[in-house]
Amino acid sequence: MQITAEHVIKFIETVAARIKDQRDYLTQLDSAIGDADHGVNLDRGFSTVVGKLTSVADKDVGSILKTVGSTLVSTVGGASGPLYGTAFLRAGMATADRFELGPDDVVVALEAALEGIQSRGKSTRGEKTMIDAIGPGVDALKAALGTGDDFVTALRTSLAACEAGMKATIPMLATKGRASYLGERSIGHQDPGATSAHLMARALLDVVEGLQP
Amino acid sequence: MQITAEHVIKFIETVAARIKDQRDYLTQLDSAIGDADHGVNLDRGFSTVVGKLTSVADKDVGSILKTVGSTLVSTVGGASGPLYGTAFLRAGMATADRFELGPDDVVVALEAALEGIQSRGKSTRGEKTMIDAIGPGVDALKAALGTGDDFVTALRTSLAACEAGMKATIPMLATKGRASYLGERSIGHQDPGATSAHLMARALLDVVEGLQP
Amino acid sequence: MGAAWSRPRASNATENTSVKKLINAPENVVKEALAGMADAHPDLIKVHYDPDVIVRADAPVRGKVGVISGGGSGHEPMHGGFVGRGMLDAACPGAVFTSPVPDQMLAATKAVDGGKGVLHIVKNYTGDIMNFEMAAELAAAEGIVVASVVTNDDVAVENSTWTAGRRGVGVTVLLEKIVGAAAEAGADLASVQALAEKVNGAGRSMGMALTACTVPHAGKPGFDLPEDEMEVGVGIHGEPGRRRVKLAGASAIAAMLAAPILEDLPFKRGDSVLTFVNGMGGTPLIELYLMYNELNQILKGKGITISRRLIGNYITSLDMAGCSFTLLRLDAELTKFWDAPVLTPALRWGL
Amino acid sequence: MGAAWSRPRASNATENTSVKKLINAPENVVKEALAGMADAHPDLIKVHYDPDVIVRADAPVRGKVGVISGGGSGHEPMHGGFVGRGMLDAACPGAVFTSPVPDQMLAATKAVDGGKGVLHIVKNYTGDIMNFEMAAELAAAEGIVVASVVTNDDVAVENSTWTAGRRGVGVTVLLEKIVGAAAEAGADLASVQALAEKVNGAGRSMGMALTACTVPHAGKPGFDLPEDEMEVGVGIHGEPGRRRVKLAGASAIAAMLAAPILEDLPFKRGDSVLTFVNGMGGTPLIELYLMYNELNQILKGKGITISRRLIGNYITSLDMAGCSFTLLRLDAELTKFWDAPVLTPALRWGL
Ligand SMILES: Nc1ncnc2c1ncn2[C@@H]1O[C@H](COP(=O)(O)OP(=O)(O)O)[C@@H](O)[C@H]1O
Ligand SMILES: Nc1ncnc2c1ncn2[C@@H]1O[C@H](COP(=O)(O)OP(=O)(O)O)[C@@H](O)[C@H]1O
Ligand SMILES: [Mg+2]
Ligand SMILES: [Mg+2]
Ligand SMILES: [Mg+2]
Ligand SMILES: [Mg+2]
Repeated sequence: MQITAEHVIKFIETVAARIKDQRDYLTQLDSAIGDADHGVNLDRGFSTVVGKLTSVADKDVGSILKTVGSTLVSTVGGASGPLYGTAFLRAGMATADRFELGPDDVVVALEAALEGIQSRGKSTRGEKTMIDAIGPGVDALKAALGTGDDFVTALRTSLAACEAGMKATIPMLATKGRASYLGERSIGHQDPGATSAHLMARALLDVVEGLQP
Repeated sequence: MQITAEHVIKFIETVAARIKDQRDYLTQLDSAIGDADHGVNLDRGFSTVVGKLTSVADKDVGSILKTVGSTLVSTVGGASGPLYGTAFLRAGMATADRFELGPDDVVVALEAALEGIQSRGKSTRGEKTMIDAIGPGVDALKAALGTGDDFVTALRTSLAACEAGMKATIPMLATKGRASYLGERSIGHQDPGATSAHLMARALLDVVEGLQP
Repeated sequence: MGAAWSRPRASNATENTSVKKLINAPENVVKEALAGMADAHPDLIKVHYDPDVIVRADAPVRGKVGVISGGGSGHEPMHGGFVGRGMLDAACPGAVFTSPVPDQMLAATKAVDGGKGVLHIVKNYTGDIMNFEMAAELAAAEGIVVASVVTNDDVAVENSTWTAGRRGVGVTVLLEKIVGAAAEAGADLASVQALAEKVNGAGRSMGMALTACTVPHAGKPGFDLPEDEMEVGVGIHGEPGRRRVKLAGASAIAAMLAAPILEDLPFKRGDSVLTFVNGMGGTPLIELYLMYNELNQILKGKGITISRRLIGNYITSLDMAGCSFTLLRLDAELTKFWDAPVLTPALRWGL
Repeated sequence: MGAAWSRPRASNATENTSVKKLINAPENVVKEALAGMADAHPDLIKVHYDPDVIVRADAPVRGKVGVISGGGSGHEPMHGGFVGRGMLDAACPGAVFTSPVPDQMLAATKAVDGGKGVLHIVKNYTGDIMNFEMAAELAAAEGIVVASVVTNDDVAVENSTWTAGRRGVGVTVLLEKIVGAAAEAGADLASVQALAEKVNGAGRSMGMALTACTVPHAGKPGFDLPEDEMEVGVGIHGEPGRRRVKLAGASAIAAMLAAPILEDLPFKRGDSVLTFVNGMGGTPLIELYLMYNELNQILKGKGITISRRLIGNYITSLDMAGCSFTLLRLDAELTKFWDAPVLTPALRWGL
C-alpha cells in the first residue's frame, strides 16, 4: 500500500477538521495544567494550513509537509507551534521529492518528526508531553511492520500504543512545559499535547483505512 | 417630666449602641439604592461621639448637642454627616445653656433640627429621604402634646408617625440624594436615612420611658 | 494637621479573611493606602492624617491659586494621584465611597493657600456638595478666599429636575489637569474658576459596568449582575445604573456610550476633542484600547477629530469591571493647558 | 510587513454575548486593541500587522542597539506599552497567553536593526524560548547580529531541575527600562547584553492571585478559586499557583511574597532596592499602595532601603485580581539607567 501526496493532503484536512471539532476539549485540558490555549492555538494553525493546501496540491509529499510545518511555525505560537512545526518540517525533509511513500517511508518520516520535537523541546519521554504519545506510537509502528504486519494493522497497533502513552501521561509528574510549574498538582491530568498527538495518529489510521479496497 | 443633660447623654449612647447593632442592616438598605455606606458612616460618627461624651457630661444640653453635631460633621462624611451634624448643631443652639428641657423644649429643638436638615439638604417631604420620617414624627409629637397628651404618650404617637413615614418611603420615587439616579428603580426600597431617623426616634422614646416612675 | 499615622497593630481591627481584596481590616484601608502613597512619592506629595489630606510636597506655592479636590476613596488614582506640579495642590480622601468631611477640606485649603485664593473642585453628589460647602464657610470665616466649581458631566442622569442633578465623573480628571496648569501658569482665582466652568461645560461622560464592585466593609458586591447582563449608565460608587441590558459586544457598547454624549452637548462635525476612555478599576488595559478603537471609528464616521486622548484606569470604582467614555471639546486654550507639563503620581509628562 | 489592519466587519466572527469582557469576537481581541494603541500613540509607536509588531515611531535608530521583546498578549501594558524612546524598539504581541511566532520577532528585528545588532528580551517559557530561538536563527541567516537574554526571576518555581525553569515575570519590566536606557545612551550589544544579565541576576519576584482570570476564547476562569481561598506562587498566564491557601490579610500576604524573594538572592541589610508592586490587571490601585505599605514595613525591619519604586498594573494577567512583588538590588549603574528619561505609552518620565 502506497501513500500518495493526495492522501497526505487528505490526512492534513482530517487532522484540521478534528482539531476544530476538539478545540474546546483540548483547550479545557490545557486549562487544567496549562494556560487554556492549546486547542485554540492548533485550530488557528491548521485552519491556515487548510487554506494553503490547494496551492501545494500538485507538489511532492516533502513540499506539502514542509508547507504545513512552516505554516504551523508562523501561526500557532506557544510551545506547540515550534514543536509541531518542526515535526512537519523534518518529516518534509525526510520525504523531499517523493510523490509516494511506502509504510517504511512513513516510519522514517515519523522518526524524523519525533527527533525534531525532542531536539527543539529538549525533552525526553516521561516528562508528560506530546512525546509520551508520539514516541510509543512510532516505536509500535516500526515494530509491527518489522514482524510483517500489513500497514493498516500496524497503524492500529501504533494507535493503541499512542493512546496508552497518552493515558500514561495522566499519573505523570510534568517536568517540561507549563505544567511543570504545578509540581505535584500536575499529577492526575492528561497532557493536552499528548492528546492532540493521539488525534493525529487516529486521523492517519482513518485515512489509510479509507484507502483499503 | 423634665429631660436632663444626663438623659440626653443616655439618649445619645442608646442611639450609638443601636446604630452599631443595626450597622449592617442600614448599609444593606443603602446598598440597594445607594452606595452601601450609611450604617458604616453613622457608626464611625457615633462611636467617636461616645468617646467625647464624658468630656461634656457636666455641660448644658446645648453644649452636649453641639458637640454631638460637630463631631458628626467631622467624622461621618457623605450626605448624612452634614445632615445629622447640622440637625444636632441646630438642636444644640435651640437648647443653649439649658440643663433641663420640658416636652415643649424638645419640640422646639426637633423643629430646629428638621429645619436645619431641610436647608442644608435643600429638600422637602416626599423626596424619599430622612425628612419623610422626621417630619411626620415631629408634627405628631407637637400635635399630641397640643391635645394634652403626656410626654411618653405623645412620643409613642410620634414614633408611630415616624415609622409610618419611614415605610412610606418604600413606594416613593427618590428625587434627592444618590437614590435619585436610579429613577423608577428606586421604587420599592426603604430609604436608609429614614430608617436611621426612625431608630433615633425609638431611642428617644425608650430613654424617656425609662424615666417614668 | 496630625502627625504621621501608624497602624494600630494591636487594635481589635479584624484581619481580612473573607473578602477577595488585598487589605487588612476594612476600617484601615484608606489610612494604610495613604501611608503607602506617602512613602512611594516623597518627592511629590506629603500626607497628613486626622484630618487626612494629601498635599503637594512644596505647598503652599506663594502667589499661586491653590487648587484642591476631594471625594470618597475607591476611585484611585483620583484624586490623590493627581496631586503635584501642574495639577492639584491637595486632595481630601474620604472613607471608601463617602464624601470627605469639612475638616479635611478646611485643612487642605489652609495648607495650599498661597495668598491668591483656593479653588474647590467638587463632584456633584449631595454629600460632596454639602461637605465642601461647610468647609468653604469655615475657610471664609478664617479669611481665605474660596471659589468652587461643581462638575456634573454624566449624561446617564437624564432628568436633572427629578434627581440630585448630573453626577461629576470623567470630566473631573480632565478639569483638574487643565485648571491645574492654568493655576501653575499664574492665572488668578476668577480666571481659574471661569476656566473650570468652561471645561465642565465642554465635557460629557457616560459609563457602564460588567460587574458590580465590592465595598470592603460590605464584603459583597453592591448589586447582583447576572452572567449575561450589564448595567448601562452607572456612576462611580457601585450604585446600579439607569438600566440593565443583555451583554453586548464592544462595538455595541461603544455606541451605547457614545450616542448620548454626542447628542447632549451636542458635538458636531469638525469638532476637535479630547477622548478619555476610562477603566472602572477591574478592566484590563487591552480592553480599554479595544474600546478606544471602537470610539475612534464612531467619531471618524461623524467627522469629529480626536486630537488628544487619555486611556487607562483613572477614575475608578474599586474593582468594578467596566468603562466610561468622556469627550471634551477642545479649543486652543484647553489644548495648551492639557499639554502643559504635569508631575503627579498618576499623570506625568513634560517633566 | 503588512498593511494597516481593519476589522472584518462582515466576517463570521461572533459578537461577544457570553463573557464579561469589553470585546467583540475573541479571535479579534489582539488586532482590535493594537488598532486602538496605534491610533492613540502615533507620536510614539507604529503598528504593523501580519506579522503583528509594535515598533518605535522613529525606528530604526541608526547606530543604536535595537532592543525588542515579545510574548503572549493579556499582560498589558507589557510589552507594547513599553515601546518608545529609552525603552523598547519593538514588541511582538502573540495571541492571548500564547508566545508570538518567529515571523514577528524576525520582522521586529529587521525593523529596529540600526547596524549595531539587536537584543531579544525573552521571558523563560518553553514557547517563548523556542519561538525566539527560531527567529534568532532566521535573523542570523539574514546577517543581523542578535543576542538574547532570558529572564527567570520567579522564585515561586522552587525546583528548576524538575521544571522548565523559573518563569520570567516582574523583572522583565525593570530590565526593559534599564537596558533600554543603556541602549539609548549608546552602549554596544555586548554591554547591553551583559547589563541585561546583571539585571536579571539582581532581581527576584513572587506573585499571588485572589481570583483566576478568564481567557477570552475560553469564556470561563482558568481555575476555580473558592471564596475563601487564594493561590500563592502564580505566574502570569492564569495557571494555578504552587499552593492554595486560606485567604489572609494584606500583611500576611506581603510576608508570604517577600520572604522567599529576600531569602533567595539573598537580599541583606544595607542593600538598596527598587521595589515593584505590580497588580495582575483586576486589582485596584488603592490595594497596591496598601501592599506597598506592607512591603515597606517588612524591608524597614530588615534594614533594606527602598530607593526607587514602581507601583501599578504593569505586567498583568488579563482581569486577574492579585499582585506580585519584585525586588531589584540597585547599584549606581542600575539606578542611573532606571532614572534616565523614558517616553512610552505606559512609562514616562524626564520627557
Ligand atoms: N519541551 C517540550 N517538549 C515537548 N513537548 C512539549 C514541551 N513543552 C510543552 N510541550 C507540549 O506542548 C503542549 C502545550 O502546548 P500549547 O498549550 O499550545 O503551548 P503553551 O504551553 O505555550 O501554551 C503540552 O501539553 C506538551 O505536550
Ligand atoms: N438632600 C437630602 N436631604 C435630606 N436627606 C438626604 C438628602 N440626600 C440624602 N439624604 C439622606 O441621606 C441618606 C444617605 O446617607 P449616606 O449613605 O450616609 O450618604 P451618601 O448618600 O453620601 O452615601 C439617604 O438615605 C437620605 O435619607
Ligand atoms: Mg497552552
Ligand atoms: Mg450612602
Ligand atoms: Mg457615600
Ligand atoms: Mg500558551
